[in-house]
Amino acid sequence: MKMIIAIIKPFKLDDVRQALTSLGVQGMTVTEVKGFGRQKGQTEIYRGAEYTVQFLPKVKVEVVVPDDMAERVVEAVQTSAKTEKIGDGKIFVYDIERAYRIRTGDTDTDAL
Amino acid sequence: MKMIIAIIKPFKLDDVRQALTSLGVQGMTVTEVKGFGRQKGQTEIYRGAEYTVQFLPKVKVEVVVPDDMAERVVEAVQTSAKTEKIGDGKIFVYDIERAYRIRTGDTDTDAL
Amino acid sequence: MKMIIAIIKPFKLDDVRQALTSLGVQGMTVTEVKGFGRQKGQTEIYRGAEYTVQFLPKVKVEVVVPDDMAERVVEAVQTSAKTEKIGDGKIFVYDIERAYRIRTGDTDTDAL
Amino acid sequence: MRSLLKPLAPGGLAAVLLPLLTAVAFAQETTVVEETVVAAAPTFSAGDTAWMLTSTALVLMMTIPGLALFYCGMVRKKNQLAMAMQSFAICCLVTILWMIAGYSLTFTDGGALQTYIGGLNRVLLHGMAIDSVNSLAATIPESVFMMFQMTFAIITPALITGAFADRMKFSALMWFMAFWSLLVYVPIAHWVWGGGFLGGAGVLDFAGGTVVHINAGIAGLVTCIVIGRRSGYGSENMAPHNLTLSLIGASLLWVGWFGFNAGSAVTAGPRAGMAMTVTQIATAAAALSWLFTEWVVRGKPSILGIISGAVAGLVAITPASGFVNPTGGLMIGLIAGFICFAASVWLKNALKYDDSLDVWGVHGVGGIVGAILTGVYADPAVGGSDTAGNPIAGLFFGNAAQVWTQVEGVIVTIVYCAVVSFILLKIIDLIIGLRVTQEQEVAGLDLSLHGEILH
Amino acid sequence: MRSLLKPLAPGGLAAVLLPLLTAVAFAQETTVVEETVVAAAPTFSAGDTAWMLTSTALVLMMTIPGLALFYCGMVRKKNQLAMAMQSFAICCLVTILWMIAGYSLTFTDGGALQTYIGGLNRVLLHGMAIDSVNSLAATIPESVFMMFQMTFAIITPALITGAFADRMKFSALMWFMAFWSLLVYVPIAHWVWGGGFLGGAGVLDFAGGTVVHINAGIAGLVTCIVIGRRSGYGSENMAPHNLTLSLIGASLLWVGWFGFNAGSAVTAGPRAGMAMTVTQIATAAAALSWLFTEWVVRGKPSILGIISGAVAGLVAITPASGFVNPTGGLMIGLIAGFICFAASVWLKNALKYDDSLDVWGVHGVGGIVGAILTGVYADPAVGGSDTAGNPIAGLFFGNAAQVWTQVEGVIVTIVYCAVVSFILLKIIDLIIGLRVTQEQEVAGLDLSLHGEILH
Amino acid sequence: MRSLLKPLAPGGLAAVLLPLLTAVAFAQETTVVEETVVAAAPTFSAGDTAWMLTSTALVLMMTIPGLALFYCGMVRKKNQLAMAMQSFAICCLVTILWMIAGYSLTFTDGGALQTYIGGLNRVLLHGMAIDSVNSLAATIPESVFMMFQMTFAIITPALITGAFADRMKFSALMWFMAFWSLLVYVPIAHWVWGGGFLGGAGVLDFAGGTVVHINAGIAGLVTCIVIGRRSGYGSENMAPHNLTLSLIGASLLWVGWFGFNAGSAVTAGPRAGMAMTVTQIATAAAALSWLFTEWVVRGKPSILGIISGAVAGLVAITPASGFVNPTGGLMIGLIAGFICFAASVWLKNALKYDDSLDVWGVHGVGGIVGAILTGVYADPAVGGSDTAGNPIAGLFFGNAAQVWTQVEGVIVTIVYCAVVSFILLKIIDLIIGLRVTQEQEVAGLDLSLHGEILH
Ligand SMILES: Nc1ncnc2c1ncn2[C@@H]1O[C@H](COP(=O)(O)OP(=O)(O)O)[C@@H](O)[C@H]1O
Ligand SMILES: Nc1ncnc2c1ncn2[C@@H]1O[C@H](COP(=O)(O)OP(=O)(O)O)[C@@H](O)[C@H]1O
Ligand SMILES: Nc1ncnc2c1ncn2[C@@H]1O[C@H](COP(=O)(O)OP(=O)(O)O)[C@@H](O)[C@H]1O
Repeated sequence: MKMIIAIIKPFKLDDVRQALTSLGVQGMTVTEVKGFGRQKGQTEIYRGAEYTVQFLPKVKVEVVVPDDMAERVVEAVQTSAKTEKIGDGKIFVYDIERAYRIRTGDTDTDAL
Repeated sequence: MKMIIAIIKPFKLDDVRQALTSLGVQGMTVTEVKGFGRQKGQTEIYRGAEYTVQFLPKVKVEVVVPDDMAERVVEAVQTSAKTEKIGDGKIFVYDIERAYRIRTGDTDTDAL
Repeated sequence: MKMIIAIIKPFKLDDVRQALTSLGVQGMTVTEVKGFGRQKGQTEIYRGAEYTVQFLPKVKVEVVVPDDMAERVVEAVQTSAKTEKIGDGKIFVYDIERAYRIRTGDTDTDAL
Repeated sequence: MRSLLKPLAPGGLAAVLLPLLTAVAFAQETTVVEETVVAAAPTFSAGDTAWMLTSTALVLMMTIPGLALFYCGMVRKKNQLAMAMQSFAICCLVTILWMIAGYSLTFTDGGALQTYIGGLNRVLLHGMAIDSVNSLAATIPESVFMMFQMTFAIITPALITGAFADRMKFSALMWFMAFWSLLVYVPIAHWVWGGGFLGGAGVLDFAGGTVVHINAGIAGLVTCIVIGRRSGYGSENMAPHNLTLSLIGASLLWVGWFGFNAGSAVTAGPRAGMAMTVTQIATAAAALSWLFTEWVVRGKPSILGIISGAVAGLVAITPASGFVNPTGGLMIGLIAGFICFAASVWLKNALKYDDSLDVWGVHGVGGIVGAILTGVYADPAVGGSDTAGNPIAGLFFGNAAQVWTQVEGVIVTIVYCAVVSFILLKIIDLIIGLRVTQEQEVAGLDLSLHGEILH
Repeated sequence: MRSLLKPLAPGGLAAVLLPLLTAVAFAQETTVVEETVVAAAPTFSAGDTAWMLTSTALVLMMTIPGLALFYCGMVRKKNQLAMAMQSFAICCLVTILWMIAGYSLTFTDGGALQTYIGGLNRVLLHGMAIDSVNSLAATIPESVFMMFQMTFAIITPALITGAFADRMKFSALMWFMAFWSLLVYVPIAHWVWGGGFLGGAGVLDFAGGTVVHINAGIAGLVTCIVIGRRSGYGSENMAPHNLTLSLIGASLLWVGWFGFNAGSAVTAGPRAGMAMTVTQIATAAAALSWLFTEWVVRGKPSILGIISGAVAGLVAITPASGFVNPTGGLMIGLIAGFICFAASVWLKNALKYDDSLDVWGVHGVGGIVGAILTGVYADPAVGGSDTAGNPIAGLFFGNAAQVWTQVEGVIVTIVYCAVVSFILLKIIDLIIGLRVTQEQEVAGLDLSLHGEILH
Repeated sequence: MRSLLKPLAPGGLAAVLLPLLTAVAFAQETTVVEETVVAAAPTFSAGDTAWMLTSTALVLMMTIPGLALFYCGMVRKKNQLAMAMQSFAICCLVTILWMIAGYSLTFTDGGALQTYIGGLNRVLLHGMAIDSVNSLAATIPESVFMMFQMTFAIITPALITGAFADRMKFSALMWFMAFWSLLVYVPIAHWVWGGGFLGGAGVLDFAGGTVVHINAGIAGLVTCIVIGRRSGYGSENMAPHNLTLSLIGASLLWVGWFGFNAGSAVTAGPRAGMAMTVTQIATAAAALSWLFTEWVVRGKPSILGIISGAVAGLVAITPASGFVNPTGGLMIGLIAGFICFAASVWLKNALKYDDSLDVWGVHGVGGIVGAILTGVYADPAVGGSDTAGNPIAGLFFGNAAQVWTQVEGVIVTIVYCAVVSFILLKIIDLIIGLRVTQEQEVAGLDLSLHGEILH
């Protein structure tokens, strides 16, 4: 199985979720994160001080899928998360050895 | 070493923590996440609108352990996080190449 | 490419970010997490009850870099996050198979 | 059976309330005009009226948003909206009940039954003309007196909600509060203030130590025992989720309490001034007393401690506020702060009931301490004489008997309130069930009962 | 062109306001002394003055922090500071405009134009000496009357901001509100209360159902249509981010409304008492009416529902509060709660305008319901007689004509307000643009307009 | 040595306070009766009393929850409870101290020492009978006057806490505030209002520009310099964590300030009305002045800016509020908004002291601006004449000398307050230490001092 991690713009979450479910993905896990990258944050002002918000709000989507779906999932995220503006985010893929479903004890692709 | 990621129901966190410490696990890292899966969210209502909370609050536990402990850790999480209701969550396991303890510079299993 | 995960003390985030950017790292993703480890939490008191905060606030930094940079990144985090007090945190390293930049479709080291 | 009746809950409440209201409303429509014949135009004091209008606003502010915030900051995040909702909903519900019958049964002449209950003269406020006067407040319009008293009838049931936080069904809550207001609050208020037997027996309760606080405290204790502990009690962390909200709430309670206590003078004169003074002193003394006790005993002075102490002081001075001098206020505060700390921290832990937000520990115990100490510190230089011309004095001013009168008042209230509350709870439990399901409780009442969460 | 003018926005506002102020300020400096010649020392009532000082504070509290909280809890997290900011900024802006010209144009004699607009006697409060009196409030100093009325002029534009939440430029908002206050609020207030043609025609509006609520409701509806829907409307989750804040806000609105309605008696007497009574009853009735309707229709009683209902009740009783008896208050509340529910939930969804926080659904519709029902329930036993000696009565008290008078008042207000608001918006849109960019909207107004966020 | 004494802190405070209280309390018990002999029954004005009771509630609300919220929203999340706690604890502490000695030393006749300090007549409020009167407020009960003044004594030290936010030990804070109240606030209040030499010299300070604001501002500046900067100052992001809380706080300060300024008329009459008017105008003007300055200079109008400006305006108008006309109020507001902006943004950055929440920049500087401009804009048509029959006039009304009198008052206050505050701080630092450890500071005061956090 593959873990696909996508760091995306928060307002794109719904689009990504829909793109994935229409591929047949049954579950995913989402975390609010802060991203630092080429996209520069906006400036906060504050009595006597002014500083740039270095970290911008992003959303991290983690989804584990069988090896043969990985490619399609990456493409679906690519398409649905793109705004073509700087800061759209990244996708990282790596290998997962084992997966378990806690409720039933199912393992590996059965667990997803 | 293995990274074990468990996505569990928030109110099970304390049970999981206890199960792991009683195995001798010394540390872990916990994140509040939102999960999407078979378990369906409840409905929020709101003047003129009604929508389902797609994402349910979950907790992600990350723990890195030596290879030989991995199996036992997975079992401990299985047992302690189970309610046998839908939405109990998943466990994912993968390989970690290197680990370091920042304070001392210890590496690999010494660092855990 | 390597994923480097660093669990650090929150007030060290800025130092770590600077250390990494001065190495030429272009981006990273940060999550607020709660850590459980050797460092013991402080005690919260509350009418008729007293309990120890088991989980301490930590920050997780995730950064993906080309293989040849991994070593230097680990060192930079080591140095910049260290206070030499218990609870300084951990660094975990593992392999990433593929990376994509959503905006452009660039892959692997070009995507970072 | 419960599940069959469950869907009836909202419909049931609505079905009972709305048509009833509509019917009687129209019935009254035609008669209200003829009622406005009043003997002679009374002369109101604009100054007194100004202060009582203000006091009414202040006491309403105690419940919404004061109490709503005080309580909602103390529960877990997932229940905060539901907690605040309860105070708000009770405010609405009791307003209507007070209009329909509460005021009349409490503050009008009950004729032969006057010892036990008031009359029906003012049902639906029928006959309360624009210039009517209630003899209990001769210098202000009756409408203002009725409104001022309404705010007391509102806050009392709202106080109870802290005891069973995080686990009662909203429908059960509404039914319980509706009946409790009419069957417990109304008679006890009549007994003490409306011409009933407790006031007649000389029980001193200036602003509601017995009627409001002991009453709410006992009802809370009974309810939390009947409904049982929160699931996870003792194992899960149930610390207050946002004490800033509670601190705002406690502050608004404090400020609003000036309306409660100084307003109970029903005039803008020296008695109101002295009541305000002793209220302030007792509150500060109790807050410091709790804070320092905790600091010494547990090592840290907590926010929850100082605000709890302040509320304990406010509660304890309430019955005494028109009768004691500043020194009396100081002593009552110091004692109440310490005793309520002990009740909320040690007693509760020892007996293992889950009075979630310490309604019994603070309002019940604080009310009892205050009621009894009123019998100790009442100073005739402040309180003057009763209608029979006897000075209103406590133990320290030569009248030891007053202590016993006070104790009697406390016992009557405790027994009556406990019994009726218990019966009411059992009946409601039987018919629609008191408690949410385990699943709803774990998910949090905000989402499961009201479909709303904090984003 | 817009982008060129954009940087001018703050400078423009400042450039217009500050020098103007400074200039006229100094001009007046030398003349203010000679003005203080007053016929004979008036005798003020300390009681009435006390109540009106208090009422002024209460009504100010309705806007800041009441309305600011009510609204800011209902928007998404990223816009909450900007939302609260708008009420605060409007409070400051209107204060200065009311001082410069608003008060004078509303409440002084306009001579030949009196039917349509007041005079310039009190521009910059010129001539308002310490013991001046306005004949509309004979027992209190003019300064107090001016201040009380100022708080109404403040809240009205602030109410509008809910309709176009999350998408208007702050500079556009300031320009719009400045002109709207002077060109819409001031004339309508003059027509109804200042001696203009609507009051003269017998339109009843005790505390501002027409002047404040219908006016704000219509302006809100027009604005939200002109400016368009929020981006993401219908697809993104736009549920209120923190209903605890909204509940505090609604509570402070409720408490403050005692100043609004009972204060509108301008005396601390029986009429204020009765106004407070009917306000309380109508509010509670409307809150329950909305709550139960929602509970039955949608299955859950929501926090947003009960507080919306309460505000709907407050709005609807406003025009009626000095004229109806408690039964009238009850009926108005029950009806308003239901109708405003329908307007905010069904009507809005059917017509697909994005009145974000239901300014039209609650204030517009509630104000219309209240205005018309005032013509139904007005009871001469409460409202007495008009200056011509005719009893102030509604349909149920034998005067069916009053209903039509009320409807006329409503129509005049709607038409005038809609037309002028529309023109104003179009002009501002042309010159500096009304709406933020799509990017700013997605990032949230807190950061993009004010450079501040919640940490 | 410090570490040995540290555990004594709570015990020490308690050990000093409680037995002292108890002892004197009982001592007084027996004597209070005989004191109640009052010459002739005074005639109180119910209207004035109503307004002063209300004003007292309003000014208390300024500190809790007003100031508590204003400050707690501006610090970082990990210190918010501790910040709010400080205002609450000071409220309790000063209440008791004011009762014990503060009131007596400020407002009773000091005999031979009257120029410098009041007498001991009212220690523990001994002899303040229910119908006593203080000659400074002839129409209301002394209890009300004492309470009203207490709320001023409470807010002044609470204001200081903003300057050293996030780093002082709670025990040190309590000791400092206890002594500061008695050794700095009490004498200065006596000098200006209680019959001391500043009031005698003709210094004008209607509601506390000097006594309250300059005093707190200077104490804040001294404290933040003595205690040093926050660790991480200049490198870590210390932006306000929740400006919604600060906006609520600022709003409640504004509303409550009507009690502060209009209440300082001590009657419900035209002077109160005019004071309310100029307060409103100056506040709005200063808020806009700060907002527009910031908008032009820094490109964005911020929430922190508008609320800071409003508070600056409230501060600056305070000394002037009973003496100037509306135009004067407008000018004072415009000037104060701009100067306080400069002080808080430019001056602070230039000199690099860490006055965390700008107590000096807003209250110190604003108070000085207000005090001096009172000498410029005082208008005899508003302020009338002094006891010697001379019109109370400023520079623009022909009395240039008043400016210098004002400056003298400012200088005396600054010097006395700075010196005594400095000595107090050094002594406390020596004995128990002022500052928390670096570790506590990084962990946040909420958890490390009070054992509580936001969940
Ligand atoms: N090397 C990296 N490792 C981990 N996360 C990264 C890395 N580079 C970027 N990110 C994440 O991706 C987000 C977007 O990156 P950014 O450089 O701003 O724009 P773009 O994706 O268009 O190149 C960042 O905010 C950060 O969260
Ligand atoms: N393929 C997946 N990848 C990552 N996380 C997943 C995946 N499937 C499920 N999850 C996580 O596990 C949680 C539980 O899954 P769900 O399908 O609701 O129930 P169950 O675990 O009982 O099958 C989800 O809320 C989500 O956080
Ligand atoms: N085995 C582990 N797996 C994942 N995270 C860990 C593990 N051990 C420690 N951590 C994380 O590292 C943090 C610091 O660890 P701790 O044992 O307190 O101190 P130190 O790093 O100095 O040994 C913990 O709070 C936790 O977040």
